[in-house]
Amino acid sequence: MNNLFSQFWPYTIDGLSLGAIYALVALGYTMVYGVLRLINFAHSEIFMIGTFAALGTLHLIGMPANVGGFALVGLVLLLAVAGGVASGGSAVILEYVAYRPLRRRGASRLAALISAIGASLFLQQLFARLVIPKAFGLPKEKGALPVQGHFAHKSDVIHIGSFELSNDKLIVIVGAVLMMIALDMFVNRTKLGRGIRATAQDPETAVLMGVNIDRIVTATFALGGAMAGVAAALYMLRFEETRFDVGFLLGIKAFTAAVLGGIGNLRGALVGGIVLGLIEMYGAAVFGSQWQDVVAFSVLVLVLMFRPTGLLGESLQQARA
Amino acid sequence: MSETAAVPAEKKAGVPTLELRGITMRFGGVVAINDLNLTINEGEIFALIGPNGAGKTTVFNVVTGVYQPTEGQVVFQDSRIDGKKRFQVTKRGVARTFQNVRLFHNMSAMENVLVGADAHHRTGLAGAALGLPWHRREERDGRAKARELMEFVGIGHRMEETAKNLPYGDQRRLEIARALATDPKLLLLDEPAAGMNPTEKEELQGLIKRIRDTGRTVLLIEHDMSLIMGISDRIAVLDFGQKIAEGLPAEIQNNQRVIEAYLGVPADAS
Amino acid sequence: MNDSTNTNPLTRMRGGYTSFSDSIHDRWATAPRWARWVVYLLLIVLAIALPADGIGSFMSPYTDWPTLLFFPIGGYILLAIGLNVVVGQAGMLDLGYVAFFAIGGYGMAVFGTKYGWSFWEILVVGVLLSALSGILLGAPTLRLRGDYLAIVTLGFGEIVRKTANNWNYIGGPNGIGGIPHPPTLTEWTIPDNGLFDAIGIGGVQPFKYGALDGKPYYYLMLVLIILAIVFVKRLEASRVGRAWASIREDEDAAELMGVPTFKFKLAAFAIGAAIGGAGGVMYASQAVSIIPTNFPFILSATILAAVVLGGSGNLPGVILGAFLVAWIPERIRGLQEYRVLVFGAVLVILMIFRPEGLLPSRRRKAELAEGEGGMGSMGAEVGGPVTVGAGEGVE
Amino acid sequence: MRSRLIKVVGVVAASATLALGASACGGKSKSGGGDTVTIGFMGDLTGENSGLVIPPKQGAQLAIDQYNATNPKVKITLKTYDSQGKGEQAVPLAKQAITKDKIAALIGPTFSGESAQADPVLEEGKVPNISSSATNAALATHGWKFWHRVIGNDNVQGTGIGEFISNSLKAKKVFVINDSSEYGKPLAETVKATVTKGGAQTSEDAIDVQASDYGATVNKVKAFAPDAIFFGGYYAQGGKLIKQLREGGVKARFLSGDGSLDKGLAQGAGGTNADGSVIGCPCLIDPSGTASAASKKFAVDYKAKFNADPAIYSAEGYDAATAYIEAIKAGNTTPEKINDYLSTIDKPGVSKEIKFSSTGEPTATDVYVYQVKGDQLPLLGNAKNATVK
Repeated sequence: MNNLFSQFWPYTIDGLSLGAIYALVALGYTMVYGVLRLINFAHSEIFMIGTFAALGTLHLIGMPANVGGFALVGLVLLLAVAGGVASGGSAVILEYVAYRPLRRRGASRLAALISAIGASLFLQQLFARLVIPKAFGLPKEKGALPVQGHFAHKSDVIHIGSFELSNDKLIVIVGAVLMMIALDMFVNRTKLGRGIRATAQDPETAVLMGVNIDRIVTATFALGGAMAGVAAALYMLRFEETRFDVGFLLGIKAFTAAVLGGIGNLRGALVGGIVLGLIEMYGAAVFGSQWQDVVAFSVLVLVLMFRPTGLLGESLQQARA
Repeated sequence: MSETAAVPAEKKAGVPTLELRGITMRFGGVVAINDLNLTINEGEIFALIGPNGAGKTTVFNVVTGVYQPTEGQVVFQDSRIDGKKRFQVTKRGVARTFQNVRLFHNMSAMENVLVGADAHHRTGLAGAALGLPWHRREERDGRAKARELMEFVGIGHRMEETAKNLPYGDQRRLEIARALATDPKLLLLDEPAAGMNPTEKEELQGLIKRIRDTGRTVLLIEHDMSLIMGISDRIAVLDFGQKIAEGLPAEIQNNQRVIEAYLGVPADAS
Repeated sequence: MNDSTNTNPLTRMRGGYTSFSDSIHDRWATAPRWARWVVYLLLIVLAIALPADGIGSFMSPYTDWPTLLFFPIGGYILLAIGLNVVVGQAGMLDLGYVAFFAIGGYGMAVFGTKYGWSFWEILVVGVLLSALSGILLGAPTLRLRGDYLAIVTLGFGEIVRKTANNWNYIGGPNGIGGIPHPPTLTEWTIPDNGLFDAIGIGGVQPFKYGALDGKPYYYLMLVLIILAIVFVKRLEASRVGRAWASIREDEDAAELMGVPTFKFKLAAFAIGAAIGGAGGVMYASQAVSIIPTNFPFILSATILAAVVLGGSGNLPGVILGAFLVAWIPERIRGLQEYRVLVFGAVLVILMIFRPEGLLPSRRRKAELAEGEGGMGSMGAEVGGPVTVGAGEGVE
Repeated sequence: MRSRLIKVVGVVAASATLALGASACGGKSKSGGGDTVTIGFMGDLTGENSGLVIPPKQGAQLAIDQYNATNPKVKITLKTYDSQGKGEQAVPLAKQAITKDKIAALIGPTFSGESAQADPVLEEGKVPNISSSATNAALATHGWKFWHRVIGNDNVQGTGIGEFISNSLKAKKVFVINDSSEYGKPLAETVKATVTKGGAQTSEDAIDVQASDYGATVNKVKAFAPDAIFFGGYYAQGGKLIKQLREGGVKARFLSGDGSLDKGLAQGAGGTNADGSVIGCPCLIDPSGTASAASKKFAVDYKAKFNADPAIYSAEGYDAATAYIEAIKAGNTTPEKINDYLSTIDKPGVSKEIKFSSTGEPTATDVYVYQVKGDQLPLLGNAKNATVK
């Protein structure tokens, strides 16, 4: 308890920056879920691919070190583009290979879930065994170990009393919020976005209205993947290292965030992510870090008991009703 | 056209079996049913009619416990059933069919009816797992009953077929058999004739009467006026969630408000 | 079923397989009672002979075959039978099934090491304990639908594992060691004569439980699996099974037909949990030592994969699925570090070829084939008919 | 029907081909005539912690190759068992090793968790086993007759590091972090108990190995403002932890145990963040061969054979193999005779004196400390008398 009060601001800022990354990754789960009602378990690997794309980009431009100030913002932008393209692209490929054939056959969501788990294992191992050792010139047995790319010069932007905000956390929070706004606008204002929403609400009617479902699904995976890619770039800024299973726990948490906020609901992903990030940090402060996940999942269960469709879940239910 | 068949001579003395007392059902700002009072007497065939969106199915949903009424009480055989769980309502003797057939599509016709018959079975996990004698007896009795009911509704030759493979009319009948298997004292039929051809409707009419003759009360929603007029003892008319008329078929046929409601002319034309 | 006009060879192949498995289904359905018993008997004899060296040297050249047969193969089969009750029969998605396995395992460890109870007593207690925990988890959460339930069960699995890891009474991350083996029932040895040697079980002491010989454990597991199959099969053919099927197909209609859906869903959860717990007790007793990392999320996912891969809802399919999921990674040990990679790819490929599973039940296959437009539906789901009202609406 | 069957076969081909293909590439080792003894090596050879297991395997390989090169009467083959560090895989592998492969002795299992499950099997199978790196203290408490290790346990290590923190660093406030693993937690607890006895004030927290953000822990450390931080856990997390601590403005000296004794620690920490950190280990890693002549020779031979410096536990792997080689040299080729020999062995090894107590623990209790400098981990000396610069 004492810790929470004396270090309230650091915990809050850590919670926000962690939550911002959860939120961006949660978007991919929630969008795919909205359109296909599928838990895309391999989304965590889409995120992982994004982190390696960002790391690869750093290597390509000669591994800069100690980048600070506005140059850092620019560099992160570049990484976000790289991550977004790589993740978005691989999400589309993933859909094409692992889900589309099932969709064509009208397979159950459960079969798709198993396919997703299989794809997740495959991608993890592909990176651990082949991609990482090859790309970074490591011995085969070291592919499962973390790979670093230290490039940022981190400094406090604001420092008033115990309120400290470092440049990386600021970029993460602002970047995530900007992406959320952009996505929200895209989904609400463009034709493609409307198609996605229409499909999410009622696929059959959407088809009748001339919406090309395959195109919508591709767009959904691309967008959700791109968001995970941006999240991956922000993650690399914050932690500057990644590994083949970096997405595993983060993916579960992001999915939790999506459900917490109300799955299928874009704003719910933001709310769920931020709330989950804060709960984890505050929970760790009060009970100790080892109880962080237990607290997070317990809160999830409690929330769902009182709001069975999540914090912002009504809109989904209405949409479905 | 079936003037002669209409208006059964006998009038029920009027032992109420189902009473709706001041039922109001609101969804957010929408009032689906407004202060509805309705009494269904034992042994009668009571029809609930009204234009689309009048709130008829909502009445069914309130009676069967799908919705808790915002205000008012539902009294069935002298005890309140509003606030009861759906399956408890069924156990007390209220069963229904659905507007859009909701069979267990991939189960056989027999299994569908057995699910209904199970409503009053008591076999628990242990009984079923150990194959205890009463469990076997229940299964046997359930099957006999299901067979009987399927003969009764006229699909005895299709018992082992998968429900979704039955012709539409038979699916409707199967739904009735499934509901009857729960031994209802009150049977709610939601547009049972929808999608049926004239011959089937004719048969349905006979079936509903036979159901009534087994001592059950029937409450039905229907759009087919000739069917309604042919079998109903009494009729209530709903419009915009309000009861605008109630009475014998002949009275309803000549009721000005009812005609206006159906023709779309506002009754309280300003 | 067999679409002969289709020219795509893959589709044709699938069609051929489907009609083949269908014809077996049909034969079986019409087979006389004695013929079924003969098949059952043959299967049991086969199961008894299975740990023999001759079979093992092909099935498992790299690692001890009888132990593999006990766990993961037997263990996965038992767990899959339990999970199938929840997922395949009642149609609820459970992503945290490993929690019950863990509770059974820890039950065995705690009562065995701290209270000195014997395996047989703990088996009963552990099963009850797991069933109870299933009820405790299910009671507040079973009204959640579909994927909300899935994430809650996933969370429960993680909560159980983390709590075990943080709770010093049960050893924290060290887990519990020195768990007793089941007491030896009899030192009786299967005679070393021709018949028994022929099926490779001569000289085995089938009721003496030690650390080295995996066969007695396998036989114990076999008994447990057979009991579980009988139990689950009987339920399936009874009112309980019909109630589950009706819940899976249309929960609201089921409830309106007098099915106390909550009670039956809870029962499914408790039964699934109990079977998982029995598996945990068995595992812990053989493993001597358990630690929280024996119960990771991936195990839940693997068992679920087994159920779906084999044919959710159909016991022979589920058993086959569990067998393959447990056996393939061990069999392909030769691929060394690539085996999980290959395993993942096999999962995807099999789902593409047989989304309904290798041996689906007829009914389940029909349900899966119904999938319209999107991903089809899976019994309990968020987007299904939320209430009758939602389906039919305010008129 | 026939063509249909062929199609059926086609469908299952996915798994069948795999299985057959696999059997083709995995060879079976035959122990040959009576002139060969098979010794097993079990550990995580391909999993994520294989970086800790391959060096001792290579150490053992080196010892055996050197021995075989002398053309002895009884040659030794080393057979590896990849347990992935998991008990559920180690158990059937151990049985296979005993009943089918008839190994005479085993080096490993390398980790504590898998050892706890597999050792009872080895015990009942009466096969001597020496672990090169399973340091969990509880392993020695089961009364196993065939179990040994050539590395000081976590209590020895924790006490050694704790005393170093109290005596050499003279830290008054120590923050202790563990990774919630069966290795890190007991080690951290021993360190905590030792420094508390030494008069220091302590506070603690635990991290999750799968987590990315250790912010909560960092904030706790900041609030406590320690002189020294001890982390019980592996370098993959340790490096990340150092980085986040430094970024959070925590300057206190970082210490850790053998799980963090790897270049990866400095890499993970980034830049010079890890510099000055002190890592303790009951093991000796001495690529420059400063500790002893034996160590020098080992370093040179190892480098010549594997084109790499000796890494963590490679000396211990070498010593474990040496113990068996000595036994076989003395004419013991059956498991039980080898085990009997182990109870009397007393030979100088590379890392320490090869001599076991009655419980199977090594009698030597030396803990060495290493200090991070760039991405190197030069030996600072024995924890009893080393001082930091």
